[in-house]
Amino acid sequence: MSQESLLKVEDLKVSFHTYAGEVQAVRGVSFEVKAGELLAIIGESGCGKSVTSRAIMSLVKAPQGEIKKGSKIIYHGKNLLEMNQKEQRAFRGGECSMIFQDALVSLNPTMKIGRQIIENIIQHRQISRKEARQEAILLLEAVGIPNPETRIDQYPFEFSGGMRQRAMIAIAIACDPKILIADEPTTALDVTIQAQIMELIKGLKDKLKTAVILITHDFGIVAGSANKVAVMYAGQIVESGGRDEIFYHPQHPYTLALLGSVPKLEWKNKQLLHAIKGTPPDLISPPKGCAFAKRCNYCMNVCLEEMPEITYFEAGHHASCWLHHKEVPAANKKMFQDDRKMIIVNENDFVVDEDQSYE
Amino acid sequence: MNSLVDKRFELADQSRFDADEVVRPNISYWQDAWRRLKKNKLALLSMAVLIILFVMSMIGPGLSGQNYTTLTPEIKNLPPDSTYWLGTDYLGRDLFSRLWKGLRFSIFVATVAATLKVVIGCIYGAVMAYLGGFVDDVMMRIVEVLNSIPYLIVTLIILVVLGNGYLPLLFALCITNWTSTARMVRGQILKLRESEYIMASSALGASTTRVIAKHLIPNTLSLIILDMATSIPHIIFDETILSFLGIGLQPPAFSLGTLLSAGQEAMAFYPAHLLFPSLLLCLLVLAFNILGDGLRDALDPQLRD
Amino acid sequence: NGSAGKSAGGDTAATGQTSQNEKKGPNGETLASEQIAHGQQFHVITFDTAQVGDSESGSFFLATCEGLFRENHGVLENAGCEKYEVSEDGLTYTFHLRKNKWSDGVEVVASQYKDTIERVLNADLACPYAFFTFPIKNAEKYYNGECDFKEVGVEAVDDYTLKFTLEAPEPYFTDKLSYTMFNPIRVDNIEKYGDTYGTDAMQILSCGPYMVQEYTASQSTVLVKNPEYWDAENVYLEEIDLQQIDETATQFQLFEADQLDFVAASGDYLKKWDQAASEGKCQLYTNGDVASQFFSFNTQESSPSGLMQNAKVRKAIAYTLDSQTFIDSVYNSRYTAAYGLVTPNIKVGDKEYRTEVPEPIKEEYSEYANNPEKLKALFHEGLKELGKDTDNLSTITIQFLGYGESTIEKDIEQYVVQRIQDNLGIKVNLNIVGDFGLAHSAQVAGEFDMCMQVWGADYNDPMTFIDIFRTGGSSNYGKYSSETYDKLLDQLAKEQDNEKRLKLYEEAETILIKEDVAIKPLLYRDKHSYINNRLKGFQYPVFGGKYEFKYAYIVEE
Amino acid sequence: MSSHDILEVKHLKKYFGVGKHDVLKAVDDVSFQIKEGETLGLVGESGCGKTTCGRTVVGMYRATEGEVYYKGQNVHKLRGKEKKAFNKDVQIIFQDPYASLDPRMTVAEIIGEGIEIHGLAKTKKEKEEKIAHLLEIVGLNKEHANRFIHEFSGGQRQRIGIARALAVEPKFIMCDEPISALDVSIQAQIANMLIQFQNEMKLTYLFIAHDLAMVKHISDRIAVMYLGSIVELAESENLYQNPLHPYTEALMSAIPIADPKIEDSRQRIMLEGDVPSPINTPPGCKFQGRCRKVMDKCKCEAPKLIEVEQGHFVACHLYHK
Amino acid sequence: MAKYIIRRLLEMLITLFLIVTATFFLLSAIPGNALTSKIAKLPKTVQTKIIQKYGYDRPVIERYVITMKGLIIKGDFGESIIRPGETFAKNLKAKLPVTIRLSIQQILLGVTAGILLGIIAAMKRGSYWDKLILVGAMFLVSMPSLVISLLLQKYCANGDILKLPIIGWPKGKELWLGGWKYTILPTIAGSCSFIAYYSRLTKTSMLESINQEYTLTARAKGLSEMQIVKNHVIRNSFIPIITVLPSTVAGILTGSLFIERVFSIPGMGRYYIEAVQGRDIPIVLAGTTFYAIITVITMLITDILYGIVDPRIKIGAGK
Ligand SMILES: Nc1ncnc2c1ncn2[C@@H]1O[C@H](COP(=O)(O)OP(=O)(O)OP(=O)(O)O)[C@@H](O)[C@H]1O
Ligand SMILES: Nc1ncnc2c1ncn2[C@@H]1O[C@H](COP(=O)(O)OP(=O)(O)OP(=O)(O)O)[C@@H](O)[C@H]1O
Ligand SMILES: [Mg+2]
Ligand SMILES: [Mg+2]
Repeated sequence: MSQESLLKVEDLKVSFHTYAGEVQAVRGVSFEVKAGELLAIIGESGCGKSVTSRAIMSLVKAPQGEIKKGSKIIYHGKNLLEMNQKEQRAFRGGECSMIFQDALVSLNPTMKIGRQIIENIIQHRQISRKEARQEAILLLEAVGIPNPETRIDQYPFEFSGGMRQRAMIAIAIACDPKILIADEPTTALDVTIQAQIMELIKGLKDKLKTAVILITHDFGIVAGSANKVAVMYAGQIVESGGRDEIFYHPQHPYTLALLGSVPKLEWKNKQLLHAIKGTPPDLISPPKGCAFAKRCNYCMNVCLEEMPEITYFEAGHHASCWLHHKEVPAANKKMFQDDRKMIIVNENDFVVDEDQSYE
Repeated sequence: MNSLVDKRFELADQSRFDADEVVRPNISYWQDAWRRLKKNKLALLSMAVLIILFVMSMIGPGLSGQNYTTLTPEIKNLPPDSTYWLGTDYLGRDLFSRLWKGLRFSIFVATVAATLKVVIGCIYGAVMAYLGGFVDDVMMRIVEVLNSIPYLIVTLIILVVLGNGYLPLLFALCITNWTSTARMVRGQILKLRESEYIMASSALGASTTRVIAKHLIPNTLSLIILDMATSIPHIIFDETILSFLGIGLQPPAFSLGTLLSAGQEAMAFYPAHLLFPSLLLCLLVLAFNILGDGLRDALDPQLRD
Repeated sequence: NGSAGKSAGGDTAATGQTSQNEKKGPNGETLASEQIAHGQQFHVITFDTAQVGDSESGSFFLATCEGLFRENHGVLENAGCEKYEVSEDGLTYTFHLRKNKWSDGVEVVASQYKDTIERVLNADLACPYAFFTFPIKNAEKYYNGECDFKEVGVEAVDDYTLKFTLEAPEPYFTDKLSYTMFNPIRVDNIEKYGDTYGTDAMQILSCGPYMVQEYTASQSTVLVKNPEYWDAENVYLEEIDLQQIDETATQFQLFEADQLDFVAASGDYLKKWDQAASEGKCQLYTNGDVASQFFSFNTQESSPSGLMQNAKVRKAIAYTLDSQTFIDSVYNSRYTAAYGLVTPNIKVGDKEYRTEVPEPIKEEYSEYANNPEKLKALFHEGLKELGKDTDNLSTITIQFLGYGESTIEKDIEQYVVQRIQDNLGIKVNLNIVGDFGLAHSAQVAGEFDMCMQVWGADYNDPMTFIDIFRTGGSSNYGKYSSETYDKLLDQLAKEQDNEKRLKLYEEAETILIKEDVAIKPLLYRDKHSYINNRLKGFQYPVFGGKYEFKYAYIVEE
Repeated sequence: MSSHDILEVKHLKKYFGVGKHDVLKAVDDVSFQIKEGETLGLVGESGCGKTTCGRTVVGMYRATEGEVYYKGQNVHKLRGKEKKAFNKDVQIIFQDPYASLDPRMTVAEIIGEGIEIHGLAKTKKEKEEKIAHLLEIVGLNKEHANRFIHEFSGGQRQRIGIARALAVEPKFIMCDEPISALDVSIQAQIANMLIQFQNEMKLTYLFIAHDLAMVKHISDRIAVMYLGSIVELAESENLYQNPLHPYTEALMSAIPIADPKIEDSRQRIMLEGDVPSPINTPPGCKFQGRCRKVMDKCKCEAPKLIEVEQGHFVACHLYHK
Repeated sequence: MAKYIIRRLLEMLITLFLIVTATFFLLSAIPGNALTSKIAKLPKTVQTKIIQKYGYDRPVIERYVITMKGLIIKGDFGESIIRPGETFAKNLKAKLPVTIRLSIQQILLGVTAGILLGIIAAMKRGSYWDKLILVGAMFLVSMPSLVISLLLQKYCANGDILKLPIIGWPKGKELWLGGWKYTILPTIAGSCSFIAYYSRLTKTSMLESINQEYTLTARAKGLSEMQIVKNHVIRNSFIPIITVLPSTVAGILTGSLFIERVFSIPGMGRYYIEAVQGRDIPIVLAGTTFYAIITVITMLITDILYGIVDPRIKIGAGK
């Protein structure tokens, strides 16, 4: 899979200027996606997932929001942030499209569904309104909406939650985008509907070779669909790697803790979960060391003082944690590994070499 | 160096951490609103203007040392000079003092009428929302009826029945205005009643009075203040219109509206008699309007950030 | 009908004048080619003559109708009648009518005058000025349904002879007859419009100098010359354009721009345009009006202060304010200061009452003017008589019921208060009611110590004023009652000799104002208007209507 | 019906009038019992009536029909003192930590409200101590007492909500999706807290959620709701191992599991379509439109909830003998 | 829909009945009316006859019954006391067109200009345009319409700048479509406050729409700012604007009072106020009812408009 990456985000930094100070929502995020690949970005609320995705779509609103200098979003070798308005518009909706979290508020309530789809088609493709309408009907059918011919002339409020989300997807895929960003596409939906939507997105990725960036905070969804996973915390990617590496061999205490927070079916009823104490830091004054330090069970003095370096493991797996530093006492590492064994019961299903960093 | 390294990688003392730290400043809703208002330069300016106007309305009448109630026709319609800073009016009264005195009445009438309106509207709206059902329907219908009768006639009738004077005027001004407050309060209370924190409170066994005093009122207060701020300029205008029609205050009491109407008659010869009251009225209403806008922005919970 | 030019412009050829430049005015002036006057819309209340009681509606009928008489420069001229005779006993009036036509060509005949009387006396119509006909024999009886119309003293002897028989002699009967409501009517026309008759100027058939060409309520009226009018050759104006203009400022703006030919003085415009008139930029018209403004005192013991039943108290209060100073101060000397009740212009026979009889208290005023000591002394005297004397006059409060609609009117009453307070040191509580109905009911209820009252003459005889204060009179708000006064009134009703009547009126006025001080005269209203230099012959009659267009013409400037 | 039942719900119905003629049957003939010290989980898709059911059970809504007995007393008929005692015993934790706390109050005021109402502290100092203690047990500290809630994160707010409920020392808590709005890491915090308090204070929970994994972890028994009715009720382990109702089956198979191995090998039962509107539902089984195993009978007759095994109830014609 | 309108109309009838009754008794409660001034000077015999003619010798209840009967049978409240023979209906015919034209022109100018300015301000938010519009609107809204009218008359009529008639109104054939020059100043004077009000309202509600998520979606489609405003923002921001329209319409009818007075326009406002001030009871009753009808109908129209602009609101379907 040494294919060239389609979109590359380098050192993305986004800040919001509010009364209380500058909120550093994204603090140097880098990742890349390849065609036909699904990258899941996972993290807690407020960690900067949405801001990252909006930055890619250049939807960060000035004057409050600011993408810092030095940030790069490279698509086909060109930095999106340096493109002019027109090129950016052609990219948005044409090359890259987005599914928003809450379809209820993301669809224009006073515009018919059909028009909202057609609008996108006409914007980016040289076809007539009539053809676009045909296209829209096909799209609605493709996303599994029954009776698309009548549904196309209905308003969003006449759709159920799941159908609205599907209509959102129809809008997003209307111009066969190369990249699809799905920002928590199923959060507002029921599990049964969620399953349907996820099937749909996976299907797209496989059939059209679209690169998908899936933003979520549900490990279950990631487990079922992602190729690669990036774990975000307090505006930074703390760990990133292939799906299985992340699930069976997490190298960052935060990832491990997240996995431990989800009750496992095989666990005993009412057994205490491996909860993480406290709350994520306020990004107005992010800690100078590791952002997770204060909630971390393996926190060392250095964690509070200095930002950890990135440690690279096998096959693109990397994590930013001081635990992987050469000089860290073995006892500390052992503590982490023991906990991991306890939480990830079937760790051994997935065999990799012992924690060796490949620097 | 080794020992140094060791220290760095020693486990930190977890008991020192407060993982639930709250770094944002601790400010109440009102402090926050005030902060936001402070950012709005125009609103601050208009607040300053209002304070100046208010102070002037208090000290202004005495400032030039001239009598503003005694008619001295011998000196009527004088141009501005060092004794009569803005000249005298058509009956020889000091215009400068009258202007501020008139302003005082206007401000007084408007604030008191706005307060009355808000109080009546709140009580009525709250009763509507609280009793609900049939009572609500009937009371709503009354509001509707009142809304459909042109306010001028209601005012006229009240002034005619009760005579011209402060109290009838205040009464008339608020009776035609309170319905909007009542609707607003009703809507807000109905909304609040459905809100989970009110439910939580009643689940704790809170009495109705407690719910009203601790939850409903504090959460409606900002809207009420806003309502009051925005209705003051309206009431000032209404009062002007009434004075203009000759059914406002009766002498010797007077307001900006009275001055305006007298000034309009003298406009062709003594434009100043119209100009100054108009300017002052504009300034007053403008300041109230801008402040009202500023308050709207400051109090809007949606904009909170 | 319809021979007059339609558009305003040079359609004057329609009048048949061959050479316009040759046409001369009554005094030999060169007439302008365009004979159009521009005025203010009359606030006509009704177009039914039977209902008319106000001068605005009266103006309309002066222009469009011809009654028996028409006022020209203050003198009644025969108009609808060519001549008339009065019997020795003053009970029978015989009128010989002139040949005249309605605008639809129908002759004006005596029975149409009789129809008028019948209609006015129809109680169902409730005509306000029906009582003007009550001197006619049996008229009041018929009005109250107590007799047949046949018994009423009006008779159309033939088409051109009309006879009235009176109940008792009334010296000013012909004056009353000049009123709009006595104008002839066309019953056929009235029946044609039924219920809606009187609501639209277009319904009116004209027998006067002008007729209606266009009418829009509260906006504009266009009157054009009536070719059927008997005196049409002496009518010069081809058209009268009337437009409603509410604001004084606008009126003067238009007047200045020559878009309005006449305008009534007001406020500060007075000085400016008096000046202009003196420079010959416009014509100034001044004349007395027949309205009198005064304060009435509540002579009842039950007055709020309980002091007003004493004449000295009343006098002390009344004399604090000099009428002349008052109008000079607050009205820019606009009106005439009053020291009596009856206005100038009111006549007894052919003599003007006010020139014959001096105002009762004019001289006495100077004794008290600016003499607070004397006034206070008088006041104390009065209090003593009441047994209510006190050293501290400031404990006394009297109730002053004012009436005023505009800010200025209200402010002016303040001045009165100020004078009384400054001179007597008592307190005056001013209660200004801006609503006529309320003011009236307060007046009737006697909720005042003194109140502002205005009275406009109904007919040209002092009786119209003197009669108000008869015991039990409906507008005698102060409930003034004096046997001597009432006796004088009874005497007057019988008296026919004008000299004697003058004396009796003088006596009554003196008792009322000087001795009993039941009222305090303030001012006589007057007419003070500016007329464009090009409009000549335009008149402001004393009675019946505000404007008289018949004799008007436009001269070349 | 056993003497241990702290709460008994009998044929509870709650209808809302919508529009002029329509009724929305939010809760339609629901019966169950909760034993003292037990946790009953209530799961189901959004809009199926979980909240309404919970609120009617604790007396916040009046029931359209049916009764609820708390310790033998009919909840909807309580007045005065009894009502007050009931309010002290029965508390609620809400789903939305943002909407359920009064934004104009400080944390101390919010938590102290119940203490004041029920006079649980004699002096001001005692009250303050109580509040400090409550804050401590929910993992916050004293300094937070004078802050306004908008400065707190969702998890912190939810903990304040829990502290408010605990302040009156209740016996029974209706938890209406207390963790759904929270982040994964925080969910575990709250869940732990609830489990811990139950053990310490012998609390009984009605635990409403739609996250089956969490419900299963916390509950002793689980009731599955669909469109206002309970379709299946069983011991949580039992329900997981052996779901009987086709809807439960589909639900189970749809839950994403945070384990790639399992996810990769899983066979999902895809349900067609969305949850139908609860207004004017057709006769028969409410699940008929989406059911894989639909039979003719389902279209005319609504299945009753019957016990097919010991403690395992299901409402489906498939299991009717 | 038809059923809904019928139901609303029936409800309106009840409201109107209440209004008429309330007004009737209020007016009756006040001592004196137009009759008082009319008969004040007349002798007693004539006074009685006139009082009888207008029925004021009867008890209030009886008068009320008679009034209501007359209303139902003749659809009128009887003839004016001040102007004998005249009825409200007749005046309505003459004066309504004037008022309607004035109102329509004021609303058209005021609301459209206001909305346009509001859109500009919202689109160029933060720019000088925005500030200019904001300040201008604030000034206009703070200036009494009387002062505006007088200024206009002074500087725009017969003046050096413009030669427009100071007063007057088109009549006759020009009633509806001619005589534009007469209508310019009154229209401007009357619409100033609307321009101000609507520009502010539009801006606020536009900004609200712009901040909604669906605008983000539109932006994500690559639409330009213009397209976004045109296709997505405007319609949604019209919803709050529609809410205030009925009060605008109702306000403009009574609010034209000054304009009508200053410009000598023979409209309803002046007529009604005169009747109220003179307490010409039949006319006041009729006028009040008339205004109430207009208010109620505009409310109905608003509700229908709501349904058109906002598809989520199904009129006639419950709450
Ligand atoms: N317009 C804005 N103004 C100020 N701060 C903002 C703005 N938008 C986002 N933020 C801040 O940026 C941070 C990251 O927000 P973001 O929306 O990316 O979170 P997220 O990871 O998507 O969370 P969620 O899971 O809740 O969607 C948050 O702390 C948020 O408060
Ligand atoms: N006050 C109300 N008036 C009318 N309908 C209501 C009311 N409250 C709830 N409903 C309706 O009743 C049904 C059940 O609502 P409820 O809130 O109980 O569902 P829920 O299962 O709690 O859903 P969620 O998972 O979204 O919280 C829904 O269709 C809802 O629209
Ligand atoms: Mg997000
Ligand atoms: Mg719920």
